[in-house]
This record gives sequence, C-alpha cells and structure tokens, in this order.
Amino acid sequence: MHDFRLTAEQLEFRDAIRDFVEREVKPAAIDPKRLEPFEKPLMTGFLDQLSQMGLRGLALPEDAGGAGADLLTRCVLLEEIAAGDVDLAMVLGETALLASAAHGAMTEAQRARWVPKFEAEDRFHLALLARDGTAGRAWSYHQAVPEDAETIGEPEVVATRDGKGWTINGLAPFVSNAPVAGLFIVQAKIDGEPGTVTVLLGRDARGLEVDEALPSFGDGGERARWHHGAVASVVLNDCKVGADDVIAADAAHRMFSGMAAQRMLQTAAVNVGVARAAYEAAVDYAKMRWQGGRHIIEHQSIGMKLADVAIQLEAARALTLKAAWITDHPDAVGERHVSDLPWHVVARSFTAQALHRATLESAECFGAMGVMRDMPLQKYVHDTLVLQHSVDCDLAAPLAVAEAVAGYSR
Amino acid sequence: MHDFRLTAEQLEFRDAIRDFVEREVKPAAIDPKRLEPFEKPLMTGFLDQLSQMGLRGLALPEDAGGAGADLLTRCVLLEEIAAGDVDLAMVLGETALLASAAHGAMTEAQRARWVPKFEAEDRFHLALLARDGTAGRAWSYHQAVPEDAETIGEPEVVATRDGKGWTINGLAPFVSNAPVAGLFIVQAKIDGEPGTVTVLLGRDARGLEVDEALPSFGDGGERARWHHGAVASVVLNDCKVGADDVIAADAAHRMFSGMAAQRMLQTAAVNVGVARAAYEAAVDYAKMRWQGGRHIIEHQSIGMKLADVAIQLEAARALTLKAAWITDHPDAVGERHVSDLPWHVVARSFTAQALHRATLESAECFGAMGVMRDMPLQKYVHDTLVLQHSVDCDLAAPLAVAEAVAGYSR
Amino acid sequence: MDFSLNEEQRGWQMEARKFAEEEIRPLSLARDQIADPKATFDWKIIKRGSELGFRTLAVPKEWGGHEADFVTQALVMAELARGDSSVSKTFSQCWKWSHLIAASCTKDQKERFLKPFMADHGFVLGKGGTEANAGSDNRMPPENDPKAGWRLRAERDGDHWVLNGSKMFIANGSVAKLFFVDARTNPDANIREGSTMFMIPRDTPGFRIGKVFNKRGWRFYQNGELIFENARVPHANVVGEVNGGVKARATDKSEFGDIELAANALGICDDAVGMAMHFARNHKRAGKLLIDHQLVQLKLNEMYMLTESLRSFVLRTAWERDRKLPDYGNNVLVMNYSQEVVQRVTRANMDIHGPEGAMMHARVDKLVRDAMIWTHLAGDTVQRVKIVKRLPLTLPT
Amino acid sequence: MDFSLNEEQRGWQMEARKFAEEEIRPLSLARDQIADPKATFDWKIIKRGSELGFRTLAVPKEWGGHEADFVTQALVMAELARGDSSVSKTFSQCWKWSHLIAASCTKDQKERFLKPFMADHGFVLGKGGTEANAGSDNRMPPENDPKAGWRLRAERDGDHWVLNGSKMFIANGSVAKLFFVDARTNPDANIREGSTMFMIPRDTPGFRIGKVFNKRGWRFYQNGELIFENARVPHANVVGEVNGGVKARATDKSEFGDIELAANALGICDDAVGMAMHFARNHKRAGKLLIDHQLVQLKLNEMYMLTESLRSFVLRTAWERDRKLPDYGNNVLVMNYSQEVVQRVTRANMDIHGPEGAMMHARVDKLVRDAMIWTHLAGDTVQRVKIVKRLPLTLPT
Repeated sequence: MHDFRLTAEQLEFRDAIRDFVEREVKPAAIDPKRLEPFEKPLMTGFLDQLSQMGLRGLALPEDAGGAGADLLTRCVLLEEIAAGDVDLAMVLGETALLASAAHGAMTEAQRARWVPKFEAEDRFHLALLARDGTAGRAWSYHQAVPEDAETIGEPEVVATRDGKGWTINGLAPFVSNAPVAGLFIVQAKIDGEPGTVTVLLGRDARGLEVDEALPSFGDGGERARWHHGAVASVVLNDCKVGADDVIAADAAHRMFSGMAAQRMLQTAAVNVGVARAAYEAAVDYAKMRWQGGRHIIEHQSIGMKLADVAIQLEAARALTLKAAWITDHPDAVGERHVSDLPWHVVARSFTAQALHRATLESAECFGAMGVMRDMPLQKYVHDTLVLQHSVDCDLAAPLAVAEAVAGYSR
Repeated sequence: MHDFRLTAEQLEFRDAIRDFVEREVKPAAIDPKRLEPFEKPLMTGFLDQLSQMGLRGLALPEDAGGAGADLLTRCVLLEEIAAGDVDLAMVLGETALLASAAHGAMTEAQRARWVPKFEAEDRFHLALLARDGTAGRAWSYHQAVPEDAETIGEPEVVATRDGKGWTINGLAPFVSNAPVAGLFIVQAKIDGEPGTVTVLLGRDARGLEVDEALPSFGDGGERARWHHGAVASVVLNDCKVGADDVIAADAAHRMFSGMAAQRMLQTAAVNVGVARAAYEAAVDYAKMRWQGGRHIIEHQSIGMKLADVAIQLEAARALTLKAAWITDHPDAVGERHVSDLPWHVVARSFTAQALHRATLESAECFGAMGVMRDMPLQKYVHDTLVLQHSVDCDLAAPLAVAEAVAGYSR
Repeated sequence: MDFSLNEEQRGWQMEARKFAEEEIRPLSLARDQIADPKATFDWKIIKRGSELGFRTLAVPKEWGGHEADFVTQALVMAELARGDSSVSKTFSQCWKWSHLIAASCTKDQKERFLKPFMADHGFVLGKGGTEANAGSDNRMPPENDPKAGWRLRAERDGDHWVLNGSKMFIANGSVAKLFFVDARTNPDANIREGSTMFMIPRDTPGFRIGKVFNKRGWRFYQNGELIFENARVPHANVVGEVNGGVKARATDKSEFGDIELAANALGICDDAVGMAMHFARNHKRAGKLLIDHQLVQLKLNEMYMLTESLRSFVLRTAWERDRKLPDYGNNVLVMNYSQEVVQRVTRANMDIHGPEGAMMHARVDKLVRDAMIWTHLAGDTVQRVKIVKRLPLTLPT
Repeated sequence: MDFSLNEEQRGWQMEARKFAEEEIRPLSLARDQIADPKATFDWKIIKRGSELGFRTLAVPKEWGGHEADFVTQALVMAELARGDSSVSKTFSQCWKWSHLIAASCTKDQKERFLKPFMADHGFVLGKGGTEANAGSDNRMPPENDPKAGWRLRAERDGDHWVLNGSKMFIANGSVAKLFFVDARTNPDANIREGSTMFMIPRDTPGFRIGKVFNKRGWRFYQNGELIFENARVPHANVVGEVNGGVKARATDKSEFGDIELAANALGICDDAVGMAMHFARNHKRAGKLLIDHQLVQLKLNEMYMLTESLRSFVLRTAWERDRKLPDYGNNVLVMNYSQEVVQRVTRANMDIHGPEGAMMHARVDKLVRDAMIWTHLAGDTVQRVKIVKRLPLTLPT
C-alpha cells in the first residue's frame, strides 16, 4: 500500500531541525563574512547542538541510546540540515552511518568500551579508513579491472601481525570526519597475506596523527579542495591494536556491504537540501525583485526557470526517498513492488545532474548577484558541482545501472 | 509512514494485465503489418477483453459494480496497458475517469438508468464534450486571459431552454472516445445567459452524430493526426434533453473540479508505459546485437544511453505515482508531508520531457532499425512526442508551477 | 578572411532556392504522406532537377559536369533541403559517388559509367555497404574479430566475379542504375584487407532489388535491399584493386559524405526557422501574438542561434575541404554537430507551433521525423568515437 | 569565400598567443587564488601587455593606435583568454570604449582623453550603467514605467554637472582612470530620452570608488562600486548630446561588446579542450588511458565540436562587422551561443578530469567558475528576448 506520509515522529523531528536551521544555522552560514573567504571552518557550535538533538546517534538502536532511524528518515533529516549548511550535514551523516554500521559489527565488549565514550562527548565523531573496492571500476565497463587501476587518494594501510594483535602503518590522504573523529574504523591490508583486517582505533591511539583540515588549495595552487564536511589526512605510524579492538571478519564484511549504497543516498539527500536552499532563495528574490515593470517571477523567462527548478527538485526528492525506502526494505524488489535496479546509483546520478542544473538556474535568476561571493547562490552552485564530481558520482557512475540491467559482471 | 509496496490486489491485477499484454496485446501491436500503415484502427477485440477484466469500471464504487480503484492504482494499471498499446490505455483511462466522475454526480435515478447500460455492454465507453476553461491560459502568464484567446479545437456547444429540458446544438471537432462512446457528458453554454448546463446524452440520441474516427491526415494533407486513443468530431443538431438527464449544477461543478488533474496524471502513467516498452525493447536488442566484438550493451556509449533511459524512467514513474497518491490524499499537503505544488503539472511536464528523450535514446540503440516503420521504436518515439505536445502539456505548461509558487493569480 | 560568395556560388544558390521553392516544396508533403514506401519517389522532380544541373553538379568539367566546389555543393544541398530534405539527399547521393568515380575509377570505367550517367537525367547512383549484421562493424572493425563487417561474398570466376549475399538500407536502392558495392574477396582477412568494391549496374544478372524500407522520415528517399544470387560482375568493374576496396574509397579525400549531411540539416533548420517565425508572427495565444511571449522569443532565439552557428561551421568546413587544408576532423565534427542542431531546431519548431486540438501541422511533424534520421546517419556515434584519433592536441585556427 | 587570415591578423594572433602562454598563464592561478578581491589585479601584466600593443589595439591609426579590424580583435581576445579570461577582458574592456571615443567624441574630448590614454600604459577604461535597482531595466526599459532604469542624477550647474548616486558591478571599477557613466538628466522622461553619458576622470571631485565586488569567477577582473556625492563634471565631458546618452552609444554600430564576450569564451574553450586532451592522453583509469574509453571519446568529440562551431561563428560574425553588412543579429546570437558553449565545454573538461580524492584540478575548477560569469553577462536573457525584433523573417546566407 503506497503511502507518502511521514510518521508523527519523523514530522516532529524534521520540523524541529528545519526550525533550528532556519533560525540559527542558515543566517550564520550565509553571512557575507562567512561566505566571502575561501576557508569556511566547520561551524562546530551548530555541530554540537545538532548532535545534542540526536543526529549523531540517529541510526543507533534505541537500546544503544540512538533513535533507530532508518535510511529514509536519515535522508529526510539530512536534507533539512543541508538546506542550512552542507558541511554539517555531511559530517553528521557520516557519523550516523558509521555509528550504526559499527555498532552492528562490534562485540558486546567493544560496545561496552566505545558506546559510552561516544555518548559522553558531543564532538565524538566517527571516521572510516577503507579502500573503496569499486574505485575506478566504472571506467572498465567491458573488461576486468586490472591491478594497475588508478585510485587517487585511496588509503594505503597495512597491518602486520603482532602477537594476538596487529601493528598498523599507513597513510590515508583524504579521510572524511578525521578532524572531528573520536574513533577511526580502519581497514588494513594484511602484510604478506591476502585479505584485510578491520580494527578500531581511538583518536588518542599512539602513532595516529590527524593532519590539519584540508586547505582550500594544495600542491602549490594546482589543486583545489573539492569535498564537503571535514576532511584531513591521517597517518598511522606503528599503531598497536589489541585483539579486543579487531572487528570479526564476517561482521566486518557485513558492515561494509551496503555501506556505500547508504552513503550515496544520504549524499543524494544532502544534494536535495542544497538545491532546495538555492530554489527558496531564488523564489524569494524573484517575488521581490522588480524589473521590466513587474516582479521578475512574472516574466515568463524567470517563471519558466523556477518552474523547472521546482520540478527537478521534486523529481530528485521523490527518487531519493524511494531509493532510500527500498534500501530499507530490500524484499520489495523480490516481491516485485519496484524494479530491480541499483537504486542508490539511479538516485545519486539523477540527483547530482538534475540538481546542479537546477541550482545554476536558481542562481541565474539573480543576474550578476548570482556570482557574488557575499551572496549564497554561487556557493550553492559550487556545492552541487562538488556533489556531481566526486568519488561516488562521476562521468562513468551511471554505467553501474547498465551493468545491472545487462546482467554483465565486471 | 512511507511505503512503496503495492497491495496484494494491486499486484495481482497488475500482473494479470501485464501477462495479458505481453502474451496478446504487444505481439499484435508491434506486428509489422500493423506498424507499417499510417492508419492504426483501434484494436477493439483487446479493448473488450480488457473491459471484461474490469478496466472500464475500474474507478467505479464497488456497489456500482466497479473496482473502486484510486488514481494511483489506475496509474499503475494504465502503465501496463500502455506498454502494449497506447490507444487502448487512453480509451480505457478516459472511460474509467469519466465513469467515476459521472457516477458521483448522477442522481439515483440517473444511475439506475445508465449504470445497467454501461454494465451490459463491453463496448460502452464514455466521452466528454466540455470547453477546457484553462485552454490557452498558460500563455498569458502575467495578464488576464482576454476573450479572444485562441482555443483551437474547443467545442462550441449551446443549450436553449425547452420547457423543463434543453435543446442542444453545436459542434465539437475533437472528442476523445467518441467513436466508442455509449454515453456523452455534454457541457453546454446556456443561450443568452451566463453559465453552463451539463447533460447526459446517449449515443442513440436523436440529432447526435459521431463522425468517422479522425484520419491520419486532414486539411488536404496540411494537418497530421496528433492524438492517442480514439477521437472523432461530434455534431449536436437539436438534441432534446429532458430534465431527468441534467446533472445538477453543484454536482457538475464537483465533477469537473479535479478531473483535469486526474487525466493529466493518467496520461503521465501512459507515457511511462510507452517509454518502458521502448526501454525494454532496447535492452533486449542491446543484449543480443553483436558489433565491435561484443554485445552492444557492453559498449560504454550504448550502456550509458540505456543507463540514462532507466534512470529517467524511474524518476518519471516515482514522480507520477507520488503525484497520483497526493491527488488521492490531498490532506497530505496541508499536513506538510509533501510540498504544496500543482503535482499533476509537475509530474506531467517532467514525464513528457524526460520520456521523449528516453524513448529517442532507446531508439538510437537500434541504429537504422530505430527509424524503420516495421519496427516499434519509431512508433514509441512518435507516441511520446504526441504526449509531449498536446493540449494539456505544451511549451508553456510548466508556467502553472511558477504561478502556484509565486502565489500569482492570472 | 572573406565570408562572401562568388558569383558562381551565388548563382547556384539562387537557382537551387528557386527550384526548391517553386517545384520541390509543393510536392513535399504529398510524397511524405504516401503510405507505400515504393511509391513515394517521383521521377519527374529528379529529371527536372537534373535538367537544371543538380544531379551532375559535382562531376568534373572534363566529363561534362559543373565541377562545383564544396562551398557551392553545400549551399545547393541546403537550399534543396529547405524544399525537401530527402529530395536534396537523392541528388547529393549522386554527387557523392561521382566524386568517387572521378577520384578512383579508370578511364575505361569513366567511359562506361560516367558518360551514361551524364547523358541520362534518370541515372542516379547508390552505394551498398551495410548488411543485416554489419553496421558499425564496417565503420570501425573490431581488432579482435577479423570476421566482422560485411559478408557479401565475391569469388573470382575467370574474367568475372560471382557475388552472393545481400545488402540492407541501401541508398537510392530501388531507383539507382549503378551501385558501388563492397564485397568480401578474402574471407579470412578483415574487411580492410579482404574486400573489394564493385560497380554493379542495375541489370547485372543474378542481382535484384528486394524490399524497399519503410522509414519514419526521409520517406521520398529510397533505401532498398540488394540481393545477389550468383550475380556475375565483370572484373573490369572492380574499383581500384582487388582486396583494396577500403583503400579505393580512401583515395577520395573530400570526406564529402559528412559535409553533405551537415549541409542538408542546415536546409531543414532554415525551413524550420522560417516556419516558426511566420507562425509566431501570425498566431495569437491568450490575446497576444506568440512572438510577444518571452517563451517564444527565447525559442526563436535558440533556433536562429543554432542555425547560424551551423551555417558558419558548414561553410567554413566546405571551404577547408576546397582548399584541401590539413584535416583536423572538422568534416566529422560538423556532421555530429548538425545532428544535435537539427534535433533541437525541429523540436523547437514543434514547441512553437504546438498541437491544434487533435492535429499537428503536417510539415512541422515531417521535419521532426526527417531529423530523426540524423540520429544514426553515417553511424553518428561511431564517427564521434573514431574522430578522436584525428583531433589535434590543441586546436588550430 | 576565404577563411584564411591575412598576415597582420596572423601576426597579432601569434603575438597574443605567445604573450598569453609565456606571461599571462603562469600567473593566472595564483591571481585567482587571492582571497581579497582588491588584491587580485596585477598592474605589471597590464603594462607589459600594453607595451606589446594589446591595450590600444582598437584605437584608430590617426590617434596612434593599431586600428585592428574585428577579426583581429576577436583572434587576440581568444588567445589572451586562453591564458586567462579575465586578463583578456581587462584589455578588451579598453577597446570597447576606445571604439566609442572614436565614434562619438569631439576632437577636444579626444585630445583630452584619447591622447593621455595612448600615452600611459596604466590608463584603462571603464563604463558604468548598472545600479542596484537597474539591471535589465537599462537594457529593455519597460514601456509602462518611465522611471525604470538608472537613477544616478545629474543636474546642471553652470558649466558643470553635479552628479549624485551610485553604480554597481562597474567594469575595471577600481583600476580605470576614466569612466563612461550614464546619468539621468531628465528624471521625468524614460532613460532613452532623459539620460546623458558623461566622461568621469577618476580624480573628479566628489567621485570615489566604493566596494570591489568579490566574484566566483573572473577574479582578476575588477568590478567596482562608483559613488557620486555632489561630483562635479564639466559640461565638456558630455558624450554626444544632453539627454542623448543612449543615442550617443548607438553611434557605434560595431556591437563590439557582444563579439567580445563570444571571442573571450572561445579562448576559454580552447584552453579547456587542450587540457582535456592532454589529461585524457596521459592518465589511466582502470588500466586504460582515459582516451581509450568511449565515454571520454564522446566527451572530447563534444568539446571539439562545440569549440569549432563557436570559432566558425565568431570569426564569421567579426568579418560581418568589419564589412558593416546589414546586421541581422549575429553579433547577439553568437554571444548567446558562446554562453551555452562555454558552460558545456568547461563542464565536460571537469567530467573528463574528475575529482582526485578530495581535490580538483584548480584550473579545471577555475574555468567552470569563469564560465559561470557568462550566465548573466550583457544581460544574456534580455538580449535573447530583444534580438527577436532584429531577426529576419527567413534566414539570409
């Protein structure tokens, strides 16, 4: 039975966040003083307040102190946060995702050790160091991926046996949430053997170093920061891990499976939030700005742009929430309620394309104001462009759909 | 609580139609002998069989012998029929829509007279002669619609008082379902007074003449038929209507309100069905056709096209079903579960654009075969083009969204 | 830099414009609306155009032709296409192969084929490469599959060759008097090294026309099936060398085929632009002329903008080919570009006209259907992929 | 028809290419990455370019300039933009107004302003029309609202005019020595009939520069706020006639401003194409060079195709303006077209490069940001709507 209502709890939670974002986050986020400079430090005050509202533990089971929210709920809420600030949404989304996945994979003893720490401190986030098995794969549409695939920015972390535990060494150049993480989930290649081992490393582990958050430009100005949330490189230098901080192999496997799909859908929801902010700004402006003898929204050229934006936005939201629900209810595919597709790719690809276009159109309604750095529109455009060209969504990303349809296996 | 499952009844009904369409309708519809000629007579045998399966009375209340299906269910089923043949879907959709609307507006006596006739005969369809109050309006984005608005093809029907009844005269050049209608719902301007009257006219009413179904070309070859379903002109020549066949004014008003929105969403669902047929044909072909040393689906250029088609198709379906559900549950807007938008315009505009593109891309996978008239792809392309350029969906259609957003009233 | 036309170019252009307007356009819709694909062709218009010189435009003066340069050819194709795209294509299909005869045929072959071609207003030319299982494989044979590509078999028998097999979608299929046909003469080699091009007169024994294909657009233009059942062709009809069929075609460096499609598309766009402007200035919606609505203004701007950009690109490329400048791929790029432009412009024309009740303007519909032909013409996607090898590292001016 | 360049055109093109490659490009990224919008400008590169003749390219020979034709100007702008689009624009902004001085100013004004302009390598020009509440209203004043458009007020006081008000987003705002400024001299008439253009030297009493706008792209290029507080300007600085400001500008028929933007966009596209091809030939994904992936081949095809179509259109239009042919709107159409092309090409360049972990190639990012400026340049949408009146009923060739 189809239903597009939210539950009373979802509505209440959504509105509370929407209210907080409108009142607090957005005015600060689009303050010209914040917009103009290249560097935009994470607004940690709001991060903590949102954590207090339950966003970090959103997906944790209730008995672990969380809200037990499914992916759909997370998408609804992340859209709200992203409409205020994209970085806050990305940080909280990643922590919520990892908290739930890790909690499921931990032993009781591990939970007993880490959950209280997580709960005790508002600014205790989670970060993952893992090689994305699919990186670069989409390009090799009709041949097996060779070993020499270029995988830029992937961590190279190696674990060496050390009694019952491990010694971990390596470097991960880009780790989301690293600047605010209290706990790192680290997947390392086992030295001299096939396979990997996954371990838990606290922020204060000896040998673990987190670099400064990534600056706007790197490599002598040849590279620009292209990432939302908080990101830094992490160095592991002879980090010792006892057997009690190792995630069991089967539990680790379960933890990783499905994690990428969930993250992609969370990102799609964040994308919707950013584009919505642009759309709402454009509608407000077009209703107020007077040129050509009338409010500009009454000019067909502007009206058409805004109509297109509204339509793309609703299409993206509808697809994202549907994909999230299906990910929450995988049986619906087998029971033939919905198509059998990699829904996370469908929603993420569509959303990224449609919403960059929509955001640019929103900015166009502002004329020259759209490109001014003291106005939020240029930032929204940039944010959606980053979302469109990122590790999980690039030129080749939709090929994963064709592959699924073709029944072709790389 | 979000849910994207179908009910057991919806699933069963959908699969029964899908099965019938796959086995019977589609092979006949894409038989080269049918595809090649310009004229494609309505496949009345299938029409009757689908009627026997309950499609005509789909939306009638169960106590009137119908299935009591909501708009969402109708959309799900119309997609299935349209995947076989667009004309069958349009005829059945129109009858189902009008049957439900008219039934709601009829008096008990009228029901007692017309429902048994409707039920007795499989090929008893319904047709509407009414001036679309919004025709041509979308063009006048920022000024009131003047009287001289061009409204091509709109009926001009006039009612003159005649005792307690009416005498109706007029001409309607394009009436959907006229060739198969057993009952006409006629909205006429009252002669010499403001306002309209709505009456019921049986096919055998004296003075009512239905022309031949519209041919492929008219006006000496200057005009091409551009319509799905069955359409013909209707002449009313001194048709007498008794008071007992008049629909009460308030009931008529209720009947018409919301009818256009429902029709647009049904049409969007039909559009999804046509594009799905094109997509499925393209996938089958691309998995079979061998060029360049592999199946063509394994070429990135083809794989990318098909991925794009799959994505557009799911976005269109997600939006159409969501819009249909909202139309079934208008309170969801006020309760802020969903945005406050003219959802029928959102879904219809998006669907028309996205699916013509998707269908053309599907055809492109066929190379030269895509344009051959003995193959179905060119027909699918044409069908989606007709759906994109039609009375309820043209260049200016999306402006209705901007208008709603702007709170601007024409 | 000079973009102006010389007198000869302007003369041909005006002649073509007049012929298109007065004679082609009036029959265009009627021919389009004939249901039987075999019956859409009209010899009268072809013969009349031939009398005016449009069939033999590209033949060297030495052989009695007009030896028009590429700029002229592009101009004429566009003008004829403005009257009817598929009639224009029927003429230019003849130019395409008269280029080849001039470039690659022996004097004897020219005597036997070019002379009769010049003498007979009803002599049109065709070319057969495509087969049911060999489309893009002909244009870009996969390296790992030497058997890919056409399979029509030709075997030597004394002074003759015996051909067996069939060709599909062949241009001017049911009307040409002479076909250039690719056949496999060494079945073990790939098509670059194992095939030969033959000239096949229509009355060749064992050769016949099968089906005429029924298309969504370009209905006047005949695409046919060629069937070879022990067809006997004299060795003297081999173009170039045995097993050198692909090379034979490569001797013609003009890459005319690509410019041809772009110039034809330009004519369709010109037609669409004229129709849209005329309609917008003469029809009202909601009390205002269409042209006074911003939506329509923006669409018209788009149509003119794309059409003028295409015209600039077509004429520049034709000039480059006349000059035989180093070929950095503009001929293919302009064809690819014309595919995008012709789709957008014909659809914008439909957007502006809109439906009229349950009817659509028949010519608006026709232009969209003709435009769809471009989606696969000359293997558009394959050409796009192939051209990358010819693209310069940085762009020249 | 001849698309080749003459020696002078080729000479300027090569000179510009060398300057762009050796001197502009090396500082392009560093300037882009300076956070303070006032600090992005670099006088050294402007003076150096001026020494090479790029600042005064368009000035008539009579006044000591190079009097380069539009084709040359277009070529030079594109080459400079290949080094950095906003540096190129800083130079061409000077040409734009030296066109106007040559066309509309008195001999006295030329003596007073054109001579110092020629003599000083640091003399650049600016123009102020836009105000906070008057953007598209200046370009297309609504008929039913005579008050619409700029409001900067100028009142006569003897031999002087007293100006009050402000201008926004003004080109070369913080660096120009002379501005052309539109002011209202009759507040009751609409701007066509009630405004006057003044030449405002930077040291005019009561005139100052306010804010320098901080933009997403074109960061080197200075857009400033002009503030007039009882600024006194001699009557001798009126361009053309009092209340004839709009007409004064109309005496310059070159419509240079539109070609300018199109040619600049062409330079960005050339840069993007070069970067994408270089990257695709030197980087692997999944074990194959990017250029061996069909997806990348199709993107490269698109980039080259669009860029070459734009080049054809730009050069044809520049030639038409040199010839002073009847103007059917190609100058606006080519500008509108450049907006579409520059967006698509710079984004395709980003598609091909892709992200590198959490970083993006800084120049790829810069080109996309610079391209965004085109979405509103010269009131793109307004121009599209306005041009419809100039479009011919059918297209000429």
